[in-house]
Amino acid sequence: MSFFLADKVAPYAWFPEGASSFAPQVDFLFTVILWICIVFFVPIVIAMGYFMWVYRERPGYRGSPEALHNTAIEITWTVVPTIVVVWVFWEGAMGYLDMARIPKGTVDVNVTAKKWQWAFKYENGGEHEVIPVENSSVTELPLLVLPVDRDIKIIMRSDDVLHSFYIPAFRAKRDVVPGRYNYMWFHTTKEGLYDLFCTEYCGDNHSQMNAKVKVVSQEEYKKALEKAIQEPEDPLERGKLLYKRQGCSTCHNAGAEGANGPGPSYNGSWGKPVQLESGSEVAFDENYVRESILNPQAKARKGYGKASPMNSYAGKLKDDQIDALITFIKSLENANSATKK
Amino acid sequence: MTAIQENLAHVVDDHADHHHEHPSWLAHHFDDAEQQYDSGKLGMWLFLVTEVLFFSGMFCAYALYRNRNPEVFEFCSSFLNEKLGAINTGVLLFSSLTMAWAVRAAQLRQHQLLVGMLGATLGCAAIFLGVKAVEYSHKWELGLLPGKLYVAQLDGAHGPHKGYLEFICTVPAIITALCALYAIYAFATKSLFHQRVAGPMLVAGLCFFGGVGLGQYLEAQEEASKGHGGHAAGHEHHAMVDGHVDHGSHEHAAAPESVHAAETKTAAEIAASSSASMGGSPNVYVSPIELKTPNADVNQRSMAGLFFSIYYCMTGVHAIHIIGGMIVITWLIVKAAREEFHEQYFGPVDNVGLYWHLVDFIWIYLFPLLYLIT
Amino acid sequence: MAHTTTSEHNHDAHAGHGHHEHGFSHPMPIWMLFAVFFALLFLTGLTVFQAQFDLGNAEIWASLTIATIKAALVILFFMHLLWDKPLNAIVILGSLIFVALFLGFTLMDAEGYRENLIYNSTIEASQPVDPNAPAEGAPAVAAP
Amino acid sequence: MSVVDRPITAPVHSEVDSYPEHHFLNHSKGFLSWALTLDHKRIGLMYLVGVMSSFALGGMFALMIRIHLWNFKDGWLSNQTYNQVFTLHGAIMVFLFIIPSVPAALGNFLLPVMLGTKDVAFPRLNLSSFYLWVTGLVLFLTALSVTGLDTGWTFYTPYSIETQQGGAVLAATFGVFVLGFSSIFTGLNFIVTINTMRPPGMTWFRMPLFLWAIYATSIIQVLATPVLGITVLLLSAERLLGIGIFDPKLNGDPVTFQHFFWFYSHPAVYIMILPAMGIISELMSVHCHKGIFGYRMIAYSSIAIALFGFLVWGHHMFTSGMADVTTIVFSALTFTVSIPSAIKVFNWLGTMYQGTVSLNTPMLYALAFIFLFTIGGLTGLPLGALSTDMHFHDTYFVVAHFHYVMMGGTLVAFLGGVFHWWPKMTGRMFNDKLGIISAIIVFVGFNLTFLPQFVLGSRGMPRRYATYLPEFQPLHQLSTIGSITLGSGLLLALIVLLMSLVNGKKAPRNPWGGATLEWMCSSPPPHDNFSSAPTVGDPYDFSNIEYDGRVGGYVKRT
Repeated sequence: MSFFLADKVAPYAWFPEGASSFAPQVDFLFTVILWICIVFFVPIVIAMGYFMWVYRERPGYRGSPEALHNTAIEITWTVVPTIVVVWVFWEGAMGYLDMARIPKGTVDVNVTAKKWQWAFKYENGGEHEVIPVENSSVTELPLLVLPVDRDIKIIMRSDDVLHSFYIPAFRAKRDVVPGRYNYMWFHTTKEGLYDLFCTEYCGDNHSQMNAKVKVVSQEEYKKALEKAIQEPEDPLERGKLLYKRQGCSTCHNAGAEGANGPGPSYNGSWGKPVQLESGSEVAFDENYVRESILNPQAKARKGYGKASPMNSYAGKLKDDQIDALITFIKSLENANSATKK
Repeated sequence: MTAIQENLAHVVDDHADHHHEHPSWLAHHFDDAEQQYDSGKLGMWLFLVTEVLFFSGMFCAYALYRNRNPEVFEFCSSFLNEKLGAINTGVLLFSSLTMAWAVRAAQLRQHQLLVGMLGATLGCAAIFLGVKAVEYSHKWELGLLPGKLYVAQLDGAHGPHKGYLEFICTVPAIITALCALYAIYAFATKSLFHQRVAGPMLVAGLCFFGGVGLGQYLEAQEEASKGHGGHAAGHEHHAMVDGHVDHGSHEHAAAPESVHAAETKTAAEIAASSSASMGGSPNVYVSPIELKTPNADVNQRSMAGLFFSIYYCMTGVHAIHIIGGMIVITWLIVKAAREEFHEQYFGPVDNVGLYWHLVDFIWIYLFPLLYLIT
Repeated sequence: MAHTTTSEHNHDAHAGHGHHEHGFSHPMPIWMLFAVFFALLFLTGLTVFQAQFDLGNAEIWASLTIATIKAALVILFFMHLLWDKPLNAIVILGSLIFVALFLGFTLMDAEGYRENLIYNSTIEASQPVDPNAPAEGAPAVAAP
Repeated sequence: MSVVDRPITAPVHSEVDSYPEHHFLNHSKGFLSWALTLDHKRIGLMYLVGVMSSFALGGMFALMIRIHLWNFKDGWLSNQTYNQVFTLHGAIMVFLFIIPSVPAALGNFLLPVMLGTKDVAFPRLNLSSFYLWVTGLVLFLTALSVTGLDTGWTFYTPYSIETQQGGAVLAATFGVFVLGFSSIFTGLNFIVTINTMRPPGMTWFRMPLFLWAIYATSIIQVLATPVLGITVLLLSAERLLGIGIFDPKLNGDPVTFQHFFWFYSHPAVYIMILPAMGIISELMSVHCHKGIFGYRMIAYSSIAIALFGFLVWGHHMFTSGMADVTTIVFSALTFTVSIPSAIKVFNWLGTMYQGTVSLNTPMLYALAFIFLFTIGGLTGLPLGALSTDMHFHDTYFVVAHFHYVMMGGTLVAFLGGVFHWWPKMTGRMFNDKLGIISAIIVFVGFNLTFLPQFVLGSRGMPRRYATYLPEFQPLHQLSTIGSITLGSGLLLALIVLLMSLVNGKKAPRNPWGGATLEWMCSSPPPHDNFSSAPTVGDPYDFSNIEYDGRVGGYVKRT
């Protein structure tokens, strides 16, 4: 009966549009469970209402105290739910095994989570781009591009605390745990733009740790991969891109962009003396920026010594990339520092 | 513990409409002595259940990390002095014997013997803590500290710290001095009650320092026999004290180590390899290298530190239980000195006994698990 | 479980208990206390002796077995569980089941994902610590 | 069953035969006579005031959350404040309110009276566990006022190790440690009392089902809470010394913390719900004036839930990357616990069958409980099934689910219980009509608040989000409206109770027609509960209990 109904009800009434091979399985099981719930819940409520009414206390009515025990009915309402939940467990476990067993020949994506930013790295070493979003608490989000009709494997690690990688449209979720790799996979079935959330509480901007997932045709995916490894020739543009791609924008404010995060703003800093935690002063110049990227704690700026720690970018950035970032920060020499609250 | 206190509630409530006479040692809401005794005892067993589950968390952490990095546990265990551990085991077992005997004495109204047995238990507990104080201070001097505080040999410039033992001993010294004053008072006033209480307390205070002396003697003996013999533990100490290890040139540090290591067992080899792989200029951040196997590098904060975290947690919580036990035993001595116990009312002694045996029980597992890993 | 304590219960009912002169108390004979104590000492010696041999994986099981025998002696005699009410024995033994559940599931899981672990092995090598530094917070790192 | 002459409304009576001149409330006077009391009834009342105040505090935080979420962005709280508010809402509700609510407040008051004894086995331990609770409260308020706790009530590592709110984490973890011991001592006390202090005639199967539920709860408290103790102790050590057991930076394993935490905190869910089920069993039978259906099944299922409850903690960690085998085993075990719960619901319905249902305030709360708890229980199915849980985990679906169980279940049952035993505790009758209205508002407001959250969750709205996608806004606004309705219903309930103290009629010995022992002693009970030893009979035999208009309550026909 349930099978029949599952096909008949509007398939995604409760759900966002499904775009992975898991979606039909999960939606089917949920629909069946929903009907099981209805089959149990409605009679319970009807019985309750009926008893409330016909056995209500009223003049001239006297209840009968006999019905205190009925072995047959008690066994029935023990055994029937047992059978039902065994089936539900079995379906759920089979579906889970499908999610847990990663097939061969996947398209791999490396995901690194940190407060409060997703970073995606494609197989060719290219990195994700950032797209603007409207009508949201953030102005832009990282974009993960995936090919349609392929098995995708997500290799996840965290730089700091627990996060969780969740794409509702794919019905797929896995925590990102520091100190270990976690893996997940899914098979994309439909082109489109989907939401990606962090679902494990990770601190202040947890609710803004989102991303977009764009599932595209295989040709477009190839193009996107090529684009992902390109960086603009112009050092300023390149620096600007790196500023977003490397996650600097999560903590540092630059121009009108980026978060008013835990790190100091870049605006109007260049060339001016910097008060250090140690009490001394240094000039904000090429050397200082380079050192602060490679060894952030060496010359911590006053007031930021104990703020959210920044990790070193040594080994993550090439020399010319650092130069590009320096160019970018230099360009903000006269930017209005008042944009930082 | 608190269950016991309830047991002897001398509740004198103003609503005394009881059907039969309640003796002073029987709480008003109990019908008879046996009901009171059974309640107290069941309460105590349930409390022991909570203790068992409380410790199980730490045993779980132990099992998990030992299973994951057995070589770390082997390496670190060699820093623990198994002679001290064994002696402490013996001391605790003896205190269990005297405690069990104390229960018998309480049941048989042997008041003087009861005070003596409780005093002996208290003294054993003090010896145990004295030895423990030596063990702890010795490790702190070597920088064998828990978790991220672990500094043993990571930094050659870091010389040995001294004075931890004196620091630990301050509080026991004050307590012992107070006990001595109390004892003088007791003997001056010739009060039998005060003498019975002060005597065991003073003895226990002195026992602590006996334990310290014993610990130091054995620790020194251990160093003498192993300090230059190439044993891992001895060697570590040696290196630390002499300050030969220079973090700037790790090869220099590694060389003498491997000489020693060659003569000893696996643990030392691991130590050597650990030092050898410690490298890199300290001023440049090197991004973490991901190792699939943890074997390479044992003597460092994230490896050995974890063992010592578990070591300090387990033995520390155990020591807190010993101290708690000493407090309730002192309370029992006061009651015993007043000759309150008899065959109808010995629940407090019995229940403190159960608690004390549980503390012993835990140590029976801690000793081989921490000290005797090979 | 159906043990009831009642007020009509008087001490004569305990006559069959063997120690009627002490009511519900049960003094242990001294020889038994000493026998248990020496058995415990012997087992301690045995476990120290055993630890001198490298038994590999068997070592942990050997020492745990000896420890368990010792623990059983303490519980049965020193804690006189042998003469105690069965309920108390159920209580304490029951707790061990829950300990086993706790350790069992947690360790089973930890084993299961072991291969995914990332070891931070070289962090200290590159970050010399100041041994005098107080223990607080993560190493302070600041943004430029 | 002879209620023929009884008016349907609450009993109206001018004279009360049994209102006692001396009772536990006026037994002794002065602040110290309360602060140092060893009387379980006074301790129970102090707990009642305490947990209700904590609930008010937690409820205020809940309203702050809901009001903040009216807009999808730029709510009136900053992200940081929002995180602190939901953390404190959770922590206060769980540790200070729900866990002690039924066992410590109602249980303390009722257990010895229902059992027929003078007091619990260890009265001083009882008082000390109350003061431990107070200490825990103070520590929580410290965490709240000094800085703000922002870890979530679960204190997950490594966030709780890294967060800047270190002082708050320490204060709160120590508070949890202390509260844990308060809970343990209460449970220990109850187990011993039930085991060794039952009076003659009170056999195991003559115990009221509320006591069975409390007994099962106490087993969990004694077995599970110590593990929470060591967990928060290790977490404090982690913060203070950096021991690294849970810190991935020191090669510790953060997932281990989750195992430790949930080994307690899942059974704790049953600490919260089992006593509530016990209350419902009492309420259903008394207000249907009919013996409970399937007494033994309900009693056994309480114990079964308590024991199975220990086997299922892993379902909080399905997405954490647990090993597949562990995951599947935990899923299977999770379903086992659903069966005893289902049995109870059916038995309560069976109790109504052919009964004489009095639709008064406590009964309406009980019926609301059955409705809400059934939804809460059934929505557990897609969370226990693995593949669907991958979608629902950590979304609003979970939030709605556990609020249906914890709030729709425990809180509603607690309120029903408070109304039911209020005449016994205070000696005053409340205004039943207003009480009924409060029950209806609470019921409507509750569903309005949490039904939309099921939809939000299944559409992918993650929990603990300070800002969200604009498409979720209508449902969030619906939920906010519901929460305000719910809040006003609860406020009305409080007013009804407080008003009764001012102008309530004096309560008869047995206003509802209960057959358990607490209705045999006066309202409020005397200092040592029973002036003479009570005769213990079947707690659900209503055949001799009739309404007597002269006393305004029920009397036992002899």
